[in-house]
Amino acid sequence: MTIALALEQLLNGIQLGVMLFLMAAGLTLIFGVMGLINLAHGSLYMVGAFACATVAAWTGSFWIGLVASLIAAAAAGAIVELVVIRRLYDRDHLDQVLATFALILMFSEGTRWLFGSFPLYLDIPPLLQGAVALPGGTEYPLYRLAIIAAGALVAFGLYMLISRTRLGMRIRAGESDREMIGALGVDIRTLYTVVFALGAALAGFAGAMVGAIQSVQVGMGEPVLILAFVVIVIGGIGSIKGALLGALLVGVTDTMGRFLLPKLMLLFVPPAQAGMIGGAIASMLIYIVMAVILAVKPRGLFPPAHA
Amino acid sequence: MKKMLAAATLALTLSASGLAFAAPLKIGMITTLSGGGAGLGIDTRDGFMLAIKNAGNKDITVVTEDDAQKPELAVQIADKMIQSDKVDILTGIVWSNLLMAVAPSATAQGKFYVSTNAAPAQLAGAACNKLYFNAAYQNDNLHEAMGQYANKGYKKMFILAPNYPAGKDSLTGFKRYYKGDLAAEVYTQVGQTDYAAEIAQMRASGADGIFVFLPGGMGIAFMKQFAQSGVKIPVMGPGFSFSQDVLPAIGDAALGAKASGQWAPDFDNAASKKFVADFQKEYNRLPSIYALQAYDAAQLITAAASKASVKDAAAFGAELKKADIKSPRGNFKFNTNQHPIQDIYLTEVVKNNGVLTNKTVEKIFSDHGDAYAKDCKL
Amino acid sequence: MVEPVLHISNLVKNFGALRATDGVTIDLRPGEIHALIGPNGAGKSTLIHQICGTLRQDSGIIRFAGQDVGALTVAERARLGLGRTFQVSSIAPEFSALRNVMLAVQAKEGSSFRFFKPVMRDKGLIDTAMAMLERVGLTARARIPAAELSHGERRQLEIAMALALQSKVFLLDEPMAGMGPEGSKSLTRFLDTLRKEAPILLVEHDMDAVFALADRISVLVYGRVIATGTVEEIRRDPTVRTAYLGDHA
Amino acid sequence: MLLTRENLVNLILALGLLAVPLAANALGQPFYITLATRVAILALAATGLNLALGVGGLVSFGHAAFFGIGGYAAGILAAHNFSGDPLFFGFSGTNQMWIIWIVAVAMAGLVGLVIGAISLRTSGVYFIMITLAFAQMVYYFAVSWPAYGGEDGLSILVRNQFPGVMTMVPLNYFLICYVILLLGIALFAVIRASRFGAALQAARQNEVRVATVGIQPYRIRLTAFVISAALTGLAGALFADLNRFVSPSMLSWHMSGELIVLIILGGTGRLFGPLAGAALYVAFEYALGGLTERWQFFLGLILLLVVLFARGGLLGVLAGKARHG
Repeated sequence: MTIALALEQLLNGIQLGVMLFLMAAGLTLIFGVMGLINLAHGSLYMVGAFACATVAAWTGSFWIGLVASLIAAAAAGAIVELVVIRRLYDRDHLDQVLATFALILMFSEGTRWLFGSFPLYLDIPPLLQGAVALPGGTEYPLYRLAIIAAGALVAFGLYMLISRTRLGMRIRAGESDREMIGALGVDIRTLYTVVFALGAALAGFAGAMVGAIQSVQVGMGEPVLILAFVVIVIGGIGSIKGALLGALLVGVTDTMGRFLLPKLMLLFVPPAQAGMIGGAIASMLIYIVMAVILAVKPRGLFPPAHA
Repeated sequence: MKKMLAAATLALTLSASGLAFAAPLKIGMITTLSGGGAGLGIDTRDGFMLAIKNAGNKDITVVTEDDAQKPELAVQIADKMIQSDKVDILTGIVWSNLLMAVAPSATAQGKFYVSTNAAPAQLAGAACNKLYFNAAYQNDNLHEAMGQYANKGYKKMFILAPNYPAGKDSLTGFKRYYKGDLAAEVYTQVGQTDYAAEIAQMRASGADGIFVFLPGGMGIAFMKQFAQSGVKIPVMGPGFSFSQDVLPAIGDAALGAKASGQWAPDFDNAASKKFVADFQKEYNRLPSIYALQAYDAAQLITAAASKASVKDAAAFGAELKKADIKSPRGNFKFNTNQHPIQDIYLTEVVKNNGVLTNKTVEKIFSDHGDAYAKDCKL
Repeated sequence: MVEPVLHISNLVKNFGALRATDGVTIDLRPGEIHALIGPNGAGKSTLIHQICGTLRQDSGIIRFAGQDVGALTVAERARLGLGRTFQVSSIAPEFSALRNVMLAVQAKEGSSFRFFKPVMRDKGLIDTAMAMLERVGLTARARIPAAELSHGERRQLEIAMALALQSKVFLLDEPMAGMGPEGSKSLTRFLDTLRKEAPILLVEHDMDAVFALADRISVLVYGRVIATGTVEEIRRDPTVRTAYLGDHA
Repeated sequence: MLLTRENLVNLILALGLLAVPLAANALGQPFYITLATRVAILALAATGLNLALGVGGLVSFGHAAFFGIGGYAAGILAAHNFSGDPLFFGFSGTNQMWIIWIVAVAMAGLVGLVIGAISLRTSGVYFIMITLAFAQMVYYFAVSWPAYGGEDGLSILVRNQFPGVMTMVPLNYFLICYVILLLGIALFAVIRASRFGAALQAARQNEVRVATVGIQPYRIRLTAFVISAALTGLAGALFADLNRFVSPSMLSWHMSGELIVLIILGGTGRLFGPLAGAALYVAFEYALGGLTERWQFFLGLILLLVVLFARGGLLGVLAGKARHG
């Protein structure tokens, strides 16, 4: 194992983490402000990817597709909030889990209804094609670097939004005291719709970005959704900072586990079994990490102070 | 959970040939029509129904239901088809794990099972059954062919598959024929969508060839990511990694990939040309290998049905085993374990009039059977 | 001098930079009502939380019934006989008043791991619980879901539960809060009889009740006890007058 | 027992579940017996979960783990019995259902003890998510572990045996499952009415109150979680024998979600809620599946409408609000 390979794997871990952050940020924001668990967040990710693939196919431009994914996911989010979600804020988590589970079924089958069962084609824009040289002599896909950059921008943008703007002030107020914000004269229903649409747009953005290097297909959101939940639970539900650090932790742990555990197993068993056993443990690794963290810190690494 | 597709319950008019042996035959098709793997099941159903339609035997009816890729649902549907619909033959399952849930108990209840795709090792070997036929291949075949192909010019292979039985069988099959060195043997998580870590290992491994078995969305994700990585090592895999159902989604990233297959749409024989033309006319798309396998399965059944009654299991089984059909694959006969003996070819992904498809390059195996037939006591 | 039932010495609790409990030392002697008063934010609730175990002190000692309970859980302290009521009534809202008290009775008997006998046919359990309800005057309301009881009735219910636990000490956190003048008066009379059962550490804002009931008073300001003494001593204490009572008197 | 409206509904449900397969048998439609068996088994699994979720307020999103462990206990014991390979200490499995049930209950309970001991340190959303994480761990383990089929699952070639009963006859197997379901529901009822049940319900309503009367909520909940896991594990063993097959899909998070769905559909915390929910769910699946290929869409829609507008589930609609003594 060379330094260059280790560096490349670290970058891969960070890139996976950034992608998870885009998902987790919306989830944790929605939970922080509205106290809602949204299992259907993965469906919004799927909506973003399908919108991007479809529009990119019509127009020939990934970038127009990307904009479309933001609009489509935000619109889908806003509609779902208006029709369904807002009836769930004063329900317990059980009802929220069930209702959003039902939404997953509807989104998945509905998407198949509209788009058919075959995966869609979505390619990386020409601008971001290819690989660039890294120090140490190895190459790294430009697009993955772009994902890292986009994730960093979104993280910064969210920070600015929440700490510097009027909307952000209302979000913070909503997080710390749901009754108070109503008393401040803020239209809380509109605020919730906006926050939900914002979270949805982030998920849609992630879906479009990732769709270009993965498979745009029905059900694509579910594995990511579970990882995103692991992220926000590790980070402390409601904390954007926790989501960012949790995402990076999960991304790097998962990548490094897949990379290193089979090698570690080589010390004990023959190669074919080392791959299998190492792979098996690697696939459980982040859940083990999550269980350990919650066993020690039952409310995650950065529990929001108010809750 | 019954998806009884009324539209798919076909009762077809007798064709002019008038050769049909007049005995009613009811076929139960269980396949994946919803969920992530629905593309494969839809091709299976369409290929199968095309052959049924062509046969024009009005005594044959087909009931089709969706298993949603869930084993327990497949079992439930099989129970219903056997107990309530009183089918004679079951078919259509795409996935090995679903097949293992359904086929042994179906044959134990005296029903035929003709597999259109899944072909786990057990059913080809010790657990083979006189009522179980496989019209596709044995799971290891296409991997074995790539192992054989890789012997020509590849000294150090990097091989990769998902960490589940079919993945392990795949790499075992590859290694059964490949004589060179292995740079690494890597197992990834089932359903994994990001392969950056594995691609980085490939880059660093010093391998001169890569063999991947990643069906469905996994393969799409891998190929797109691999194309962006700047790694220039040739990629090869079994046919279904680059089959017609995934090629449009992978796009140009698949160009040049080598694969093994018992058939490709460009086969130059009359049966194949007719199959491709009929399929395109009926469904307006190119058939995939799943469609072909199901098409042949239906041909086998209709051919046997024209000679014997399914109520006479011994006679019907004997007719099935004769495999008296014109397969688009060319050579096709059954081994002692009722799995195919057939030729296996090398194909390459090319662009033909703007459509990605597989071009046949050369023959790898002639009359290739499988490694498990010797364990089968039929 | 009689050995105190509850003895707290040099208790310290910090929340970040804020020292909420600053070296508090108080005790509770058999048979007395010891009132703890102080302005809002003085740290009275924080102190109660540490005594009953929902908060863990940073340093200091809590001795109760002859042993150091500072490291025990809420449930363990409760089983030793530390009974409490809450600032905001704490009951199982879906259960009837009777079932709430039955819960306390079964807890006292240490029998919550019995899986088979139905509680509603457990005559011993029901009779004991009804006796407790009778003592607080809730007999007529026994079958009403606790959520439907009035504010004062929930206070009485909480006290019935503390009685059922045969508590050696009652920690009463603002029992008069939210009660009308009539309610306060009758509750005051009731608490006066309660002291026969066990000594009471009473946190209360209602000065009429405090002066009517307390044998001793401790004044807590900014996490410190600035004075402890009889009602008369506290009334006369100049520091107390400036720091606290002055605002009221 | 008083003939309240709820008891009447319960009685009708119990008799209805018995009547369907008897009628199906008489009419020569054995498939409906299989369907009814499935209802009984899912209802038992959900009854187990209902003890934790409905009575104790512990929203476990990982009960598929116990369901699957019970299933694998049946599959593995049967596989060893079939092949004759010793499992441990020369014990080569069994095809006797009652031994399998004991093992399934013990294994699910043991794993429930470990998962519960860690998970119950958390609460609320964290509890939901950590139970999900543990179930995913078990799921991935089962997928990757090659010895018992991994992703392909494990077939039970011949259904396991029960003394004096031909288990392969659909009606017989239904009756076995039906009796166990009724016993499971009875156990649920007894536990809920007991002192333990009182403490468990009180801990759901007001954890602090329970602690301040001197009961450790953690121990009560952990015990309930283990019993709940064991019951669900027993259902898993029955499910494996119904399908004569186990696979990791029994462990998937969709399965956990479905178990929760059954409970809410029927009525959370209600004695016969899981049975009502399972019957309704299987009927929906069957009827919708017969009508349209898009049945999952409409299933989702119905679930959504139930959550939004029919709070209290089927029993809430039929028998009115839940009553507490």
